[in-house]
Amino acid sequence: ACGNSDTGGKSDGDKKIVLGFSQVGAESGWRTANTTSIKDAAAAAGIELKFDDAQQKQENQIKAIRSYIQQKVDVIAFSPVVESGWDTVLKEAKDANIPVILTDRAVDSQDKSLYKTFLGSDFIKEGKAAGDWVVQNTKDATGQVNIVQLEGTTGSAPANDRTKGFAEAIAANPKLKIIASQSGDFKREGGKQVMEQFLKANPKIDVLFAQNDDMGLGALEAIQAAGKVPGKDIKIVTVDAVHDGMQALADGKFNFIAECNPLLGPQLMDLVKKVHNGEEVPQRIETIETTFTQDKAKEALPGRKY
Amino acid sequence: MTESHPVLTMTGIDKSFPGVRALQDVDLRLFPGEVHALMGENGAGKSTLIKVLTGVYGIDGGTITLRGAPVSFTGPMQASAAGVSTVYQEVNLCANLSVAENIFIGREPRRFGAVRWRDIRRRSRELLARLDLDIDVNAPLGSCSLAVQQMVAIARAIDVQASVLVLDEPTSSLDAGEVAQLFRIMRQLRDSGIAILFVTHFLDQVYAVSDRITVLRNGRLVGEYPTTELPQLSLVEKMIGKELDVLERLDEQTGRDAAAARRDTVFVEAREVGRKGSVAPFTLTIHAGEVVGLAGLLGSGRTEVARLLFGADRADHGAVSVDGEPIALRHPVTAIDHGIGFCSENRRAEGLVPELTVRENIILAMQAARGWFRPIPRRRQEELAERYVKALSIRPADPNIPVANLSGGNQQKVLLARWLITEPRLLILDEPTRGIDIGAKTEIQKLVVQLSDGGMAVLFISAELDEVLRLSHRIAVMRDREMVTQLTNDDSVDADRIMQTIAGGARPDEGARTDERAEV
Amino acid sequence: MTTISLRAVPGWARLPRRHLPVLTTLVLLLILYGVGVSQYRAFSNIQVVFNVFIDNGFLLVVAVGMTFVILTGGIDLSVGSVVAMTAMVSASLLQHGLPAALVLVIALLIGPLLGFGMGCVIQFFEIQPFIVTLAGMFFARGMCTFISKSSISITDGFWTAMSQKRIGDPRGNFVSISVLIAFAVVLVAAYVLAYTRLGRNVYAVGGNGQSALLMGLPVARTRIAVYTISGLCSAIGGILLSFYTLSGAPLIAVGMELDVIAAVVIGGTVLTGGSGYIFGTVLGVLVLGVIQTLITFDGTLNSWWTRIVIGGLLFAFILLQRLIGIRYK
Amino acid sequence: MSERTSSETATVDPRAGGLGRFQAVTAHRLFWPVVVLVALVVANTIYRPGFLSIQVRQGHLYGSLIDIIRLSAPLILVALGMTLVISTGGIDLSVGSVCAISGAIACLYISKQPDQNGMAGVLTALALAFGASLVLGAWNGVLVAVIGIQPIIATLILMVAGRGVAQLITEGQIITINSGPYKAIGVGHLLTLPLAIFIALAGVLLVAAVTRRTALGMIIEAVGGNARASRLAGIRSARVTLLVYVISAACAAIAGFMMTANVSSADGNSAGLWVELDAILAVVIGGTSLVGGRFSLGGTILGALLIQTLTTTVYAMNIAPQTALLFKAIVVIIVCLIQAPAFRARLRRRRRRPGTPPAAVVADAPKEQVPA
Ligand SMILES: Nc1ncnc2c1ncn2[C@@H]1O[C@H](COP(=O)(O)OP(=O)(O)OP(=O)(O)O)[C@@H](O)[C@H]1O
Ligand SMILES: Nc1ncnc2c1ncn2[C@@H]1O[C@H](COP(=O)(O)OP(=O)(O)OP(=O)(O)O)[C@@H](O)[C@H]1O
Ligand SMILES: [Mg+2]
Ligand SMILES: [Mg+2]
Repeated sequence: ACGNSDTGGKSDGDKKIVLGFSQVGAESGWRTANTTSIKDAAAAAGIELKFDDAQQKQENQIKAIRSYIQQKVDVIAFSPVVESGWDTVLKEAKDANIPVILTDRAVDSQDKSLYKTFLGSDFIKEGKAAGDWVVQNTKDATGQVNIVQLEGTTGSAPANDRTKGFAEAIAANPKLKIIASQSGDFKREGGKQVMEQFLKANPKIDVLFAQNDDMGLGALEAIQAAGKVPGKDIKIVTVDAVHDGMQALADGKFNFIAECNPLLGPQLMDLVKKVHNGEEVPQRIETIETTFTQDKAKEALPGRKY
Repeated sequence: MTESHPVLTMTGIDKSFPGVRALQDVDLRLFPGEVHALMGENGAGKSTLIKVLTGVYGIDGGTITLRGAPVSFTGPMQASAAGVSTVYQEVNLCANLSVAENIFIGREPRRFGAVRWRDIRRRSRELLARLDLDIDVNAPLGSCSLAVQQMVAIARAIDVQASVLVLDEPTSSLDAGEVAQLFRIMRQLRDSGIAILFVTHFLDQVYAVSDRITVLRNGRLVGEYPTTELPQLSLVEKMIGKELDVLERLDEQTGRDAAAARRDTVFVEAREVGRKGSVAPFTLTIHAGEVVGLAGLLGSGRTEVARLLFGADRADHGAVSVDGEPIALRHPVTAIDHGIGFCSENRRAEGLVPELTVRENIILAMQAARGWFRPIPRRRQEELAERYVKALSIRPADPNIPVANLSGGNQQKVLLARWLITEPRLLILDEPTRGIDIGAKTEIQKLVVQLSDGGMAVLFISAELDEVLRLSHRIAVMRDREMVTQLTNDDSVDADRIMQTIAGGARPDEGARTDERAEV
Repeated sequence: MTTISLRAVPGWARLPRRHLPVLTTLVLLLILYGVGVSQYRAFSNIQVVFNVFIDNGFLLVVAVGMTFVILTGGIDLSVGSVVAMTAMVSASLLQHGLPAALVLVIALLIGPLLGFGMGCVIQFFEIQPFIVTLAGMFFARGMCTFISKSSISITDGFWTAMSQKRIGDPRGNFVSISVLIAFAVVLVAAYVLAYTRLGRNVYAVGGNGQSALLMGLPVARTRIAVYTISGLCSAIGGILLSFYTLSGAPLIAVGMELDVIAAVVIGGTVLTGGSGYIFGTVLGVLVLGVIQTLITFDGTLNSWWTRIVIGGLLFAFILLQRLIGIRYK
Repeated sequence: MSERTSSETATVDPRAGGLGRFQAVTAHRLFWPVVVLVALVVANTIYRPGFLSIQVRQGHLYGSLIDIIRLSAPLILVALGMTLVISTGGIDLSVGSVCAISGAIACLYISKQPDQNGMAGVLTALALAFGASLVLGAWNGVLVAVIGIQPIIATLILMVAGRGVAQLITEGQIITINSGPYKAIGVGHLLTLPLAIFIALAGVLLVAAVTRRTALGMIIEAVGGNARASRLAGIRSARVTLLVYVISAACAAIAGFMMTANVSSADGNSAGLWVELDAILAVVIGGTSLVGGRFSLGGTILGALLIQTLTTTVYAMNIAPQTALLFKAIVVIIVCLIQAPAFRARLRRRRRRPGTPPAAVVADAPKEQVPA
C-alpha cells in the first residue's frame, strides 16, 4: 500500500540508508555516551540518521516511530522506554515493510516477528557479575555480611534484572544478607540521600551494591560524611563503568564495577546494513562487556572514551 | 394596603462578623404592593440585612418568614427560586458574558435542554427597551459603563416573576433620567402587588417613591415609619442618631464665587488631549484652588477625561503641561509625581486592595510615591491612618482590619483618605460621593471646599448635578465623548441650562460655543 | 426622559475581537504546517495530519476536560496521573481476567470519582485547586506504582481490536477509533458549553464567582461538575492511551498536565477563567502535535536541542499570539 | 457615632473562658503545620529510636535532624523566591531549570580551571552562574510584566527550554568537579553545623529584610491583591513583578549551587527536577494564597521543613519513592484541610450544634470576600 514512487526512499541501492532512531532521553551520562556512539557510527558508516529524543516518554517514542513510518525510512531502531505497549505501532511498521531493531532494552511482545533483533546488554548478567565478586571477596568473613542495595528507577528493566541477578549470585553464601534496599532512581542525589539513611539506620554495613555508578558516587559522599572509608570500611560494587565511576575505582574508593557498555553504535550500524540487505540476523545480540577491578581500572582508564 | 398580611417578615435578626456585630435584633416587614425604603448610614447594616435575607450569609439568630412560612435560604439561588429577586450593592454581574446573557443566565429559555440564544437576545432587547436603554445586547458587559451595568442588573431583577424585589443602592450610578425611568417601573411593579425593598442614600428619592421607611443605625433597628409621617429632617436625625442642621447648611452652599478662586496660576493645562475610541480631543485648563466640575450623562466620557489627565490611559493626541512645563503622561506615576491624585469611581476594581488593612490602603499611594526602599515608619503610618479614620469617620474605627470588611461607603472614604494624605495639587474625584450617606456626603463636600480654599485644584465628577453646581467654579459639559462646552459657574448657570447642554436637544449655537471656549 | 444610546460598534467588527485568540492560533497553526510542508517531502502527506490526531487523541480529550476547569478559573494538575492510573487499572483488571465491558465501566468511574472528590474539597473547604489537584496528582501517581511497579501488557481482544482497527481510505490513509472517540468528546463538549445551562454557568463562574453566586447560579454544583468532567475526560483519555499503547505503565503520561495546560492556553483560553472555546483547545493540541512532528521530521536535533526548540517555538507562538492580540485591541 | 459594638465581641467564644489562650494558639495559621511536622518527627522516632540522636563526628554534628535541615536548605531558598512570586499573583515553574543551569555553569567553569580549589576560580564561577540566573529571572519577568503572558505559561517556556540549556552546557554529561571551596557550599561546616544552613538563613534574613524592613513587601502584596488599583495608586507594578522573578531566579541559583555542591557534580537532567512543585507546596502550606496578596516567609520555611521531613521519612521508612507520593498526597491534604478556615468553621459548627444541616454553614464561611 505504500508504493508512491515519488516519496519512497529505498528504491535504489546506492542511495544512503536512512535509519530512524528513537532514543529514551538524555537522563544520564551513560545515555549520552550511547547517543554519541550511535551518531558517530552512523556518520562513519554513511547512514543517514533521523534521531529523536523521547524525553523518557513512551508516547513520544510511539509518535516518533509513526513519523518514521510516514517518512518511509529504511530501518527503525529504538531503545524502548518501557517494555510493554509496542505491538500496535510495530505492526504498522511491519505493514509498511520497515524492519525494526531494538537496542539496549527489550520489549515484551508475544509476536517476535514484529522486530528483527535485539542489541543490548544482559542486565541479569551484570547483576550476577557484581554478586559473584561479593561472594568471592567475602569468603573469609566470619559473621554475617551486611549488604545494602541502591536500586535503579523502580520498575525499570535494568533495576529489575540487576536486582535479580545479584540476588541469585549471593544466594551462594548464606552469610550474605541484604539488610536494606531502596531506590535511588539511578541518580547521584538519590544515592546520597538514601545512603545517608542507610548509614543512620544500620550501624554495620559491609558492602554496598549500587546498580549504577552515579548512585554509587552519591553514596560515596554520604559514606565519607559519616566518617567511614569507602572501599575499606564499606566495599562498593557498582554497574556501568562510566568515566567518573572508573576514576573512583582507580582511586580505590570503589571495589568493583560490572561494565554496561553504551558504545553500541558500530554494532548497530552493522546490523542496520545487514537487516536492510535482507540478511538473516540472530534474534538477540549481546554487547561485548567486561568487569573491572581496581587494578584493571587503573590500566583501562587512560584509554576510555567516556 | 397595610391591612393585608406582610409578604416577608424578618424578626430579631442577629449577625456577627469576626470583630463586628453587623446586625442586632433587627426586624423588617414588607407588605405586598409597597415600596419600602431601608435607610441608614454607611455601615448601618443595610447590605448585610439583605444578604442575610437571601442566604448569602447564614444568620446567628432570628427568623425569616416568607408568605407566612418560615424560610432559611442557603443561597441566592434558593431565594430567587422562592420569589425574592435582588440587585446587590456594587454591580454583581459577569463582565465576561454578554449583556443579554447577564440578564438571562440561570433561567435561559430552552428547548430540549438547549439554550435558545435568539430568544435571549430578543427578550433582552425588549427588557432593556422598557428601561429606555438601547445598547448592543451582544456586547460583553465589561465594555459597558458602570451605569449601564447597573441598569442591566436591574433589568435582570425585574424580569423575574418575583413577589419581593430587593434593590440595594440601584441608583448610585444612575443619572436623573434613568432614575425617573427606574421609578416609573418600580411604581408599575408595586401596583401589580410586588413588595419592593429599596436602599438609597438620596433622601429625595426616598420621598419620591417609597411608602414606608425602616431606619437602621449601628446594626440596630431604629424604627419603621410611613414615609408621609416622617419629615426629611427627622429621618436624618434618626439615621445619625443626633439632631443636626445638615440640611440647612447644605442649602446655604449653592454656587461658588468664581472670582474667589485664584485664577492667576494655571496648574494643569490639557491641550487638544484625546484618545481614539474614547474621548474626542479636548482643551481644559485647571487653576490652583479651582474646582472644575465635569457634567454629563453616563458614558459621556467624563471618566475617560479624568483617566487621560492622570495618565491611567495614554492619550494619542495632544499634550498636557503642568506649571507650564509639558509632561509625558505614560503612567500614573508621572501624574502623581507632578502632584495629581485620582480617586477612581470603581473602588472595587481600581481602588482598594481588599486583603490589605485600612491603614495600608490609606498609605499606599504615599508609599508608592516615596519608593519602596524608603518605607514610611510604622508610627507615622498609624498616625496618618488614625487621623483620617477620625476625620472621615471611617467605621469601624480600627485601621488594622482588612478593608474588605468595611461597608461600601466606608471603603469609599478609605480611598479618599489615600489621596488626601499625599496632599496633591490637583485631586481628581470621580464620583467620590457615590454610595455615601448624607452625613458623610456633606463632610466630603465641605472637604472639597476647604481643600480648594487652601489652594488645591479639584476636578470633580458627579452624577448629581446639584453637587457639581454647588461646588464648582467652572463646569465642563460632556456629551457623546466630547467636551461640548465649559461654563463659568455664575448666576446665569443653573441645572436647567446644563441639562439642556447635556441633552444636546438645544445645542448651544456655534457662536456661543466658540465664545465659551475662547473664554477658557 | 433621555434615551441612552451608546455608539455601538457594528456587529461584524465586534465579532472577531472575541474570537481573535482562536483565529490567531488558527492562522499560526496553518503557517507552522506550511513550514513543514515546504521543508520536508513527506510532510504534505495527509496521513501526517491523521497521525497528529492519532498520536494526540488522548491529549485532546484530556484538554477538553481541562478547558472546562480553566474556564471556571481553576486548574487541574491531576490529569496526567489520572490518565496513567486509568490505564494501569484497566491493564491490571484485564490481567486478572475481568471482562472488557466491566473493566471499561470501572475504569471510567474512577476518574470522575476522584474529580468529584477534588471538586468537593475545592468548593466546600475552599482550598486552592492548584493544591488539591496537586495532591490528587500525587495520589493517582502513587496508586499507579501501588498497583504495579512495572508496566502491564494488555492482550485482551477488545482492546487489541480498538487499538489496531484502522478506519481509512483505499490509499492507505487511516485514523484510529480513538480519533473518532476524541472527536465525539469534542463535539459533545462544545455543545455543552454553548447550549446548556451547565456550560453557561461555567463561563459565569469563571467570569466572577462571587457575582455568579449572587446571581443565584449553582456555583458549588458547577465547580464540582467541572472537576468531575475533567476527571471523566482524563479517564476517557486514559482508556484511549491504553488503546494506544496496549499497556499500563506506572510512569506514563508524566508531565502531561503541563502539555495540556499549554494546549488550552495556546488555544486562547484565559487562565483566569471566563473566556475561551473548545475549538481553540483543539487548535492548541494540534499546534503542540505539529511542533513535535516537525521536530521528528527534522531528525537532527539532539536531546537538549529538542527541549530548547520546543521551548522556543512555544515562546514564539505565545509571543505572536500576544502581539497580534494587542494590535487589535 | 462612637459607641460601637465592635472588636470587643471578637471571635473567641466568651464561654470558652480560660481556654481562650489555647484557642488563640490553635487558631494561629501555622499551628497545624507545626503539629504535622512534630507528628512526623515522632513517627520517625518510634520507627527508629535513634532518629533524634545527634552525635559529634569529625567535629561536626551528625544526625537525621541535621540532615533534614541541611537538605531542606535549597528548598527553603527556592520557596522563598517562590513566595514572593506567588504573592504577586504569579507562579514560577522555571526554578528547577534555573537550579540546573546555575549549577551547570558553575561546575563547568570550575572543571575548566587548572586548580579547582582556587578561591578566585570558584568565586568567578559563582558570579558567572549567578549573573546568568539573574538574566533568566529577568527574562521571566519581562514575559510576565512587560509582554503580559500568563505566568504559568511564561515560566513553562523556561522550564522546558531551560533543562535543554542546562544539558547543552554540560553536553548531556554529568560534570564532576573536585573543588573543596565549591563543595563546601553543599556539605561544608561552620561552627559544627552544615554551612548550607547558614546560607539558607542568610537568604531568609536578606529576603525578610528587603521585604519587611522596606515597603517592598507591602507593595508586592498590593500588586498581588489588586494590580489595577496598585497601578492607579502609583505603583510601577511591572517593575515589582520583574523584580520578584529576578529574586526568585537568584534564590534558585543559590539553591542550584547547593544541590550540585552536595554531590560535587552537575547533572543538567536531574538537578532540581520537580523542585518547583515542592516549593509551591511549601509556600501554600505556609499559608500564602496562590491567588496573590498576603505572604508569610516564616510559613514558607516551615512548609519547606515539613516537605523535606516527609521526604526523609519516606527514605528512612524504606517506602518506594513512587508509592511515597501517596503518602505525600495524604499529608498535604491533611495540612491544607485543617488549615482551611472553611473546614474549621465546619468542625466548630459540628461541635457546637450537632445536627445542623451542613448546607447552612457553607454560606456562612467567608467566601472570596464580599465587599460592601
Ligand atoms: N464580609 C464581612 N466581613 C466582616 N465585616 C463585614 C462584612 N460585611 C460587612 N461587614 C461589616 O458589617 C457592617 C455592616 O455593613 P453593611 O455592608 O451591611 O453596611 P451598609 O449599611 O450596607 O453600608 P453602605 O451604605 O456603606 O453600603 C459594617 O461595619 C461592615 O464593616
Ligand atoms: N457604545 C458603547 N459600547 C460599549 N461600551 C461603551 C459604549 N459607550 C460607553 N462605553 C463604555 O462605558 C464606559 C463609560 O464611559 P465613561 O466612564 O467615560 O462615562 P462617564 O461619563 O464617566 O459615566 P459614569 O457616569 O458611569 O461615570 C467606558 O468605559 C466605555 O468603554
Ligand atoms: Mg451597603
Ligand atoms: Mg464615570
